[in-house]
Amino acid sequence: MTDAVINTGAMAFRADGSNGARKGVQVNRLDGGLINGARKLGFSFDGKRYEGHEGDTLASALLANGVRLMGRSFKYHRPRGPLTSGSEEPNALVELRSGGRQEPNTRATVAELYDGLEANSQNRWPSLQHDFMAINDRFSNFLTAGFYYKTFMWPAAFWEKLYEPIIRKAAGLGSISFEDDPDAYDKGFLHCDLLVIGAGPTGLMAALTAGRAGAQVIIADEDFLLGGRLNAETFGIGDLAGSAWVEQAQAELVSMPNVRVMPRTTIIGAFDHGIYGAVERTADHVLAPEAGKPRQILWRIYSKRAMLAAGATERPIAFENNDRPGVMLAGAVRAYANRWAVTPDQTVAVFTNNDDGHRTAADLIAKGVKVTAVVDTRADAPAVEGAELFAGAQVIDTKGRLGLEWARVRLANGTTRDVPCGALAVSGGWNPNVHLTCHQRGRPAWREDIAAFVPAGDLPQNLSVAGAANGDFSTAAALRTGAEGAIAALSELGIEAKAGDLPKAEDAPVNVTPFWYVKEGKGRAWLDQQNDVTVKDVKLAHQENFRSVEHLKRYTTLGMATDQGKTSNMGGLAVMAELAGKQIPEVGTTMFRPPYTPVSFGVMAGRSVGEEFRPTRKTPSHKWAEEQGAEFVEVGQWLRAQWFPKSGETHWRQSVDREVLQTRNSVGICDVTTLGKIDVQGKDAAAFLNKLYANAFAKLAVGKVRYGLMLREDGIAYDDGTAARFAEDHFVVTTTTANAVLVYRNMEFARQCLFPDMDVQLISTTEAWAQFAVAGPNSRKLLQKVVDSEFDISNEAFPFMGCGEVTVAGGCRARLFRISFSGELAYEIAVPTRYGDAMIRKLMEAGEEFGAVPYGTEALGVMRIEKGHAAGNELNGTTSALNLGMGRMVSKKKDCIGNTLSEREGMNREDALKLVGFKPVDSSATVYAGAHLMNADGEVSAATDQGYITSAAYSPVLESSIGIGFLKNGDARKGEVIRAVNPLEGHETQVEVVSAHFVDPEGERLRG
Amino acid sequence: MGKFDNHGLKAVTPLGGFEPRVDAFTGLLIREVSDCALASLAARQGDEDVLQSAAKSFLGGSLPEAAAWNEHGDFAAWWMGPDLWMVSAPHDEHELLAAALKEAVGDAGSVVEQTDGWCRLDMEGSRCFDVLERLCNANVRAGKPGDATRTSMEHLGVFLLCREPGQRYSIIGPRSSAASLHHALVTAVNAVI
Amino acid sequence: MRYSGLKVIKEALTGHKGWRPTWRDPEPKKSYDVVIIGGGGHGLATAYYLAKNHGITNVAVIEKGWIGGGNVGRNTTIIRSNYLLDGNEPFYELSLKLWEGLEQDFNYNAMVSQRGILNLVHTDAQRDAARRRGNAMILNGSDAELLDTNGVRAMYPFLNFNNARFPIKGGLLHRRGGTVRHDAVAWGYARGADLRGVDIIQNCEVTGFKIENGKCLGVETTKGFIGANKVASCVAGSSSRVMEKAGMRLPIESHVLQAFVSEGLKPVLDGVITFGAGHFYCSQSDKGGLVFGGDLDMYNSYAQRGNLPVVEDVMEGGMALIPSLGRVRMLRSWGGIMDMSMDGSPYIDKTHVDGLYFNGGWCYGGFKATPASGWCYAHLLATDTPHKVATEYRLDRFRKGRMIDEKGQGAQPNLH
Amino acid sequence: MIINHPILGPRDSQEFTYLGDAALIDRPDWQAEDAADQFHDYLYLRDNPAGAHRELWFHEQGDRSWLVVTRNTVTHEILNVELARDAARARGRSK
Repeated sequence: MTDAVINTGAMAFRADGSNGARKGVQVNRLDGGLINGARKLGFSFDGKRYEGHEGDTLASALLANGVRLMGRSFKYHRPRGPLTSGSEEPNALVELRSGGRQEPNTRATVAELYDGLEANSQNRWPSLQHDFMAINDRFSNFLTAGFYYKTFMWPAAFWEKLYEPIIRKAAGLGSISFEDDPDAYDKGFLHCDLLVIGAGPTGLMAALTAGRAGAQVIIADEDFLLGGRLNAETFGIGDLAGSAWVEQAQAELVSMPNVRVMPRTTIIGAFDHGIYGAVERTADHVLAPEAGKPRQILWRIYSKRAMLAAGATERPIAFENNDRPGVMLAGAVRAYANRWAVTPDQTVAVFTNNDDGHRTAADLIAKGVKVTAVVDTRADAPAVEGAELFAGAQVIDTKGRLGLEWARVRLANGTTRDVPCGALAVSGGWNPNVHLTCHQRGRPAWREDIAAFVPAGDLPQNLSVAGAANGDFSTAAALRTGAEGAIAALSELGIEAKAGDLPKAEDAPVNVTPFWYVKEGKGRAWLDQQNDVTVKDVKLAHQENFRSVEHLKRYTTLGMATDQGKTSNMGGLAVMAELAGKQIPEVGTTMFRPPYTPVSFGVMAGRSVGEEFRPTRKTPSHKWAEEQGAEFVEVGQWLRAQWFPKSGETHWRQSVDREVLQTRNSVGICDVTTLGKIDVQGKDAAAFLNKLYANAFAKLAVGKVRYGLMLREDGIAYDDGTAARFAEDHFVVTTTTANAVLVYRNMEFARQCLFPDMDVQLISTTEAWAQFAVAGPNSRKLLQKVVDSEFDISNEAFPFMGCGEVTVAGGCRARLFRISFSGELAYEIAVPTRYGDAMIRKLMEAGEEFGAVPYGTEALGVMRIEKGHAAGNELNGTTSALNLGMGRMVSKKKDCIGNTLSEREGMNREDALKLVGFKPVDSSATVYAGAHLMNADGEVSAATDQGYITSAAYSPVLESSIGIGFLKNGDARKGEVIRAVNPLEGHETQVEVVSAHFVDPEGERLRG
Repeated sequence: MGKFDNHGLKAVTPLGGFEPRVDAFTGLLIREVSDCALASLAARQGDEDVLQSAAKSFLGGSLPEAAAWNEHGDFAAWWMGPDLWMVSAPHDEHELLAAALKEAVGDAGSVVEQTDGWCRLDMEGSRCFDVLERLCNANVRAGKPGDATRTSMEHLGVFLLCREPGQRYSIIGPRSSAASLHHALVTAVNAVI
Repeated sequence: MRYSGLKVIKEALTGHKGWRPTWRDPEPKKSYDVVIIGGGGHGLATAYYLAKNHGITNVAVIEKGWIGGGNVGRNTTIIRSNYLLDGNEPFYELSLKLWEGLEQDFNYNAMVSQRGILNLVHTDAQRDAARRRGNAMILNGSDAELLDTNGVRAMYPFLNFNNARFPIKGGLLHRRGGTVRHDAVAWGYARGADLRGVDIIQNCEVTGFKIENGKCLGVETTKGFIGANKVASCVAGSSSRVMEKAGMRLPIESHVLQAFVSEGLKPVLDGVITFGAGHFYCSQSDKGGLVFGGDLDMYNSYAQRGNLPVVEDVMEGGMALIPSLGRVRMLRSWGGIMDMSMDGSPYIDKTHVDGLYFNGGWCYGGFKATPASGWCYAHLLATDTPHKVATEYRLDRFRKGRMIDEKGQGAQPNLH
Repeated sequence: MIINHPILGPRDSQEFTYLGDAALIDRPDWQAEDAADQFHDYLYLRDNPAGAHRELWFHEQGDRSWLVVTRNTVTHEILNVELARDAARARGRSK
C-alpha cells in the first residue's frame, strides 16, 4: 500500500516544547504538550474570537482561554463544561460551522481546531450564560424520571395541541440549517489480513509486529494523533518518552508498503464475517474540503482477522452537583495537561477511588498547577507528594454558578472541608472499550479485580481483543498483548510473525476499590450528564419496578444520550444493583450496538445523492428526444419520453391527444427499448418456456411470435410479454420494463433449481438492441421505405405475429416483429443499439410524408387502455389470469408455474373480479384510476365495494374519458350503469360497464 | 467505418458521441472503447468439451477459467458464469462475430450477439488502485493480470478486467447507464487525484 | 393508584414516596383460565382487554425476559390506518380508534401523537395506487388526502424538490397517523392488566406444551408447569420456535429489520414521511431524535442485528429525500426479529389443537396493531369466534387462496 | 456477509439476491393426487429454524449462479455453500 495517506503534520511539532507564543490571553496554557506553539489559529465561539494552536481541539483551546462553560444539559439546561477529552463527551456539544455546513452536536473535545473555526453553543436561549430554559432546573422535583407518563392526559386533545408542541420545541439539542449540505462524501473498500482498531500502545505494537511479518495491515484510530493514552501520559517506553516512541513506531509503519495507517478514522461497527465499517474524516480539520474532494469517506474494510485495541474509557463517580463546568474525568484533565498543555483551571482538586487519580495530581503538580486536595475514597490510599491527601473521604457537593468554585469534602473523621478548586478531576476507574465486541450480540462478563466488564462470550468472528480493551491496563501489558495478539491472529492465516524484544514500560497493577456514588446529600447526583439522569431517578425507577437494565434505561433515558452510555451506563447499573441487593452482572450488562460513535447521513450516502441517487438508464433515442423537447418520466431507472410537445401546445393533453390520433390515423413511432429482452436457447428451450408461461409454447412455429402470460407459483399473474421463435432452439422473450430483472432471475431459478437437466441457456439482450414500435395504418408503408427491398414485409409475406431478421437503410442488420400494443397495424423494429440514434432519425425522415409522429409513454398508455391491454396497474400482484379475463389461457394440460395453485377456491369465486371497461354516462365526466366501484343504488361503503378502476385516460378517439378496472363478476355486467366513486377528491361518476376493448374489439386493424 | 458499417445509419458510442470519449487527468486516463464486437458463448448441456475445443480452434486458444480473461490475437474472452463466456473482437473486422462464432461451435453452444449491450471504459495510469478502491469491492491490490471480476460500482453491475495491476483496467458496464458509469469514474478520479 | 398531574405534584412535594410498582412480580399460580405466552405489546394488550372487555382476570402473561423487551421495545413507533385491502383496513382503523382513546382508557400517557403520515408519490402509477388506497381508507372510515407537489412542498419545503433523481409528484396524507412512545404502550397495558388482577410473570420461558388427546392443558415453563384452559401464543419473532413445540409449521419466516435514531435535534420533521422511491421513512421523536428505517435485511435471521448494506441503503434514501441531513448523525441502530407472514398480513386464529391459539405474523406492522390485536385476540379467546374486523386473519387462508397481499408480492415473506 | 462461492471464492453478500428456504427446490409433482396440498405446503409453510438453515441465494451481480447456502440464522455463520444446480440434481430434480 504505497499510497497510504497520512497527515504527518502533527509529528513535526511533537518535540516542540517552545511556548513563547502561547501565553497571553490563553490564561490556562501550560508548557510542553503536543501542540504547535508556533502556529496560532483563530477561532470563534458564540461570536467571540479566541486563539489556539495547531494540535488543539476546540475544547482544549477553549479551556486554554479560560472557558469552561461550553453547553447546557438536555432537560434541566444545567450549565456544563467538558467532562472528557474524547469522543465519549456528553456535555461540550456545539454547532460547528454555519450555513449548509452547520453541524449540530459536535463534540468540542474531538473537533480539531483550524484557522477560522466557527462554533456556537446550542440548546440555550438567549445565550449560554443566561438560558431561559434553566428554569426547568427549579422544577426538577416535578420532572423526575418518567413523570410525563403520568400526566398531560387531560383533556385528551391538549396533548397534541398544547403539551406536546411545547415539549417538542424545548427538546432536541443542536439544530440544522435546512440548507443542503454542500460537501461531497465518498465510499470505498479496503482489504487486509489484519485490521488493528486503535493506535495506542497495544495497536501500534500489534501493527508493528504484523507489518514486520509482511502481512497486509490496516491500523485505524479515531484520533488525529496516533498513540492513544501515550500522548496523555508522562511515562515513557524504553528510553523514549511515550510520544517519541509513538513517533518512531508511526514512522516505521508508514514506511512499510504493506501497512496502511489511518488516523482520523473511526471503526463504527463490526459486521458479519470480518467486515468493518470505518469513517475517515478527511476534511473535518480544515475550513472546507478541496473542490471535488470528500469531507469524509466510509470504508468497508474486509479483514481476515481483526484486533480490537480500543483502550478504555474512564468513568465518573456520582455525587451531588457533580455536573458543574470544571468537574472532569481525571484522565481527561491529565490529557489536557500533558498533550494539550492546558489546565482547566489554576487550582485543581482530585477525587478518586483508584491509583489513577493520583497520576493526575502528580502530573499537574509537575506542570506547576496547584492541586488543592486529593480526595481518595480508599482509607489506605497511597500518599501524594505536593498535595493534601484526604484518604477515606468523599466529595459530597460542589458550588459555583457557571463553573466550579469549590468542592465540599466529607473527611474520614466525619467532618467536612470545603476545598477551593476551579476543576475537579474525578476517577471512578476505567471501563474497557468493549463496544465492538457487542456488535454481534456478544455479552461482556464482569471482572471483579478491575471492577469492570470485559469482552466475553461470542465475539465477532475472527476478532481478538488486546490491551486495555481487554482489561489489561498497564502499558507493558498493552505492548505484550498487542504483539501476542498479532502473532496469534497471523498464525491462523499461515503468516509467521516474530515477537521481537518488547521495550520496557510501566506495569502498574490496577488498584481500585469500587465506588460508584456518594450516598450523602439530598440533592441530585448525575449519572447521565447529557440526559440529566440522576441517582434519584434510578431510585424512583427501582421503586416503580423498572429494575432490569433495559427497563431502567428506557424509563429514565439513562444511556440514551449521544455518548451512548459510555460515561453513564456503569454508574446506573451499579446504583440499581445496590438498590436491588444484587451484584452488578445480575442486574444486567449493557450491550452496545453500531455505530461506535455517531456517523453522518452524508457519509453513509456517499455519492448516492441528488440526481446520482441511483443510476440513470437512457434509451437509444434519448438524445434525439431531448432535441425534440420531450418531457421525460422515470420508469424504474429508465428515463422515457412521456410526450413530445409541439409549439403552440400549452397542455400535455394536447400533445398526447395529437400523438394518439396521428398514430391511429397514420403512423407513430415509440422507443420501446426498455422492455426486457431475454434470449433463450437450447434443445429444451421450448419445453422450458412451456413451464414458465401459463399458456402453451411448445408448438409455436419458427418465425412466429406469441403473447405469453407468466404466473407466480401462487397463481397470480406477474408479467406478460411476447416470445418470438427464431429457430427450433432459439427464442427471444420480452418482459415488461418494470419486471425485466425479476423475470430474468425467475427464469434462472427455474433453469438451475427446478429443471437442472434442461438444456437451456439464457442471457439478457435488453440493451443490445434499439427497438422502436412503428404503429398505425401507414406503418407498413413507412417501414417499406426503411427495410431493405429484398425483404418482403407485405401482409402475406409477413403476417400478424410474424418475426424475422431483415436489414435496413442499406444493409444494417435488424430484427422485425409484427406485434402491436396499440391495437393498430404495427411493428417493432430493432437495430444494434449504436444505430438507434440514427434509426429514429431515419424513421422520422421516412415517415415525414405520412405525418409520422413520435409518441411517448402517455400516448402509449392511452392506446393500450383503449385496447384494454393489461399493464402494471392491472398486473398489480393480486390479480390472476381469471381476473384479467385470461383464465382460459392457463393450460390445464401441462405443468407450468402457477397452474396448480391458481385452482384454489378463493381465486375462483363466482363473484371474482373481472377486467372490464368503463365509460362515463356523461361523456364530459372524468373517470379516475383509483376510484372504487359501487352499484348504481345503495350505500357507498367498503362493505358494498364492487371493485376499482385501475387505469384511466382520455380517449381522443372516443372523445371521452375511459377506464379499465376490476369489477365483481364484471364480464356478466356489461351494459350496467354503476358509480365510480372517488371520495378522496370528491368525485362520483356514473359509468357504464363495457368491454375493455374500446377500439377495434375484433382486432381487424392489427391484421390489416 | 467497418465493412458492415457502410449503410445509411451512423453509429454513436455508448456515451453518445460519434467518436469515443477520452478524459485525461494527471497520471490517469479514462478512455471509452467502442470498437469491440461482443458475443456471449454458452455451452449446451453435455457438450461442454465439444464447445471448449471448437472455441479453442476458433479463438486460437482456450477459453478462460472462472473469473479470468485472456486474449489470442484478435480475440479476447472473459468468463461470465458457469459454462458462459463473452468473446470480444475488433468491431470493424468482426461485426458479425456472433454469427461466425455460432458457425464455429454449432449445436455445442448458444451464441448471442452482445456488442451493443455494453459500454467499455478503460482506465490507465498509476492511480488506478486508489480510484478503484473508492468504486468497487474487488480486492484490486491483490489482483493479477487476467483477472475478470464481476463487481458493482455505484449500484451498477460491471465486469472489471485487469490488464496490468494498478495500471490498466477495462470496466464494462450496461450501455444504457454509460453516462452514469462514466460520471462515477470521473467523480472518483477527481476525488483521488 | 390513578396517575394525574395533581398526583405528580403531590408526590413531588412529598419526596416521591408514594409511587408504587407499575406492575407486580407475582409467582405463578398452578393454573389460569388463560395463559398468554409473550409479554410484548400484543400479549399485554390481550390480557388487558380480556380483563376489561370480557371480565376474564384469571390470566397470566408469561414472558421469557422482561416485558416490552421485544419488538414493542424496538420499533419506529408509527401508528396508522392507511391500508388498502378489505381484510386489513377495518382492523387497522379499529386499532387507530383505540389508540385515540388509549391513554385515558388505561391511564398512562403513551404520547399518542397524530401528526400525520405522508406517503410520497413519484409516478402516475403510484398516484393511481394512492388514489385507490385513499378511497379504500375513506370508505372504511379512515381519513386520507391526496396532495400534489405543491401540497407536499407546503408541508415540507426542505425535501429535495430541486435535483431529485425521482421527483416528488405528490403524496397521500393520512392526518390521523402518527407516533406513540412505544415502551409506554407495554407499560401502560401491563399496569392496566395488573390492576385488574392479571399476573405478569417475567423471566419465565415456555419450554413446551402439555397436549393430551388434541387438547392443550397448559405450558411447561422454567418456573414449572402452569395449567390453563386456554393457551394463547403471542410471541412475534419467536412464533415458529414456540409453535414448533406444539408440532406446528407456520406460514412464517423470521427476518431482521433494522431501525435507526439520530442524535437529538431541534424540530425538523413534524409528522411521519415515507419515501417510496428510496427505502426510507422517518419521523422525529418528542425528544428530538430522528427515528428512521427502511427495508428488511432480506435474509432469514434471529440475530437481532443487521448489516451495513441496509444501513447505507436507508441513509442514501434519507439524503436523497432531505439533502440538509448531510451533517446529522445516526446515533444508534438496532435490529428486531420480524415474523414475516407469506402475504404480509397477520394471523389471529385457533390452531388445530383444542385450547391453543395463535397470534403472529405481524411482519413489521405489529406495533400499530397492538390495541386491535389485543382487542381481537381477547375476543377470540373469550368467545371462540373471530372478531368481525379480524375474520380474514386465518392460518388456512393460503390453502383456500384467500391471500391478503397489500404489496402484491406473493409468497415471498421478505418482500412484504 | 461474505459468501464463499464454490467457483469464485469469498464474495460480498451484497452481490446476491436472497430468495429463502432451499426447500423451494423441491417443487411437487403437479399430477400427484394431493398436488394442491403439496403445493400449499411447498409454497407457504416453513421450518424457519433458529440455527442451521439451507437457503437460496442468487449471485445476481456476479456469475448468476443460484447457490444453496447453509447458514446459522442466529449467528449468521455460513456452514456450507454449493451450487443450487448440483443440490437440485442431488435431490432428484431433472427436466
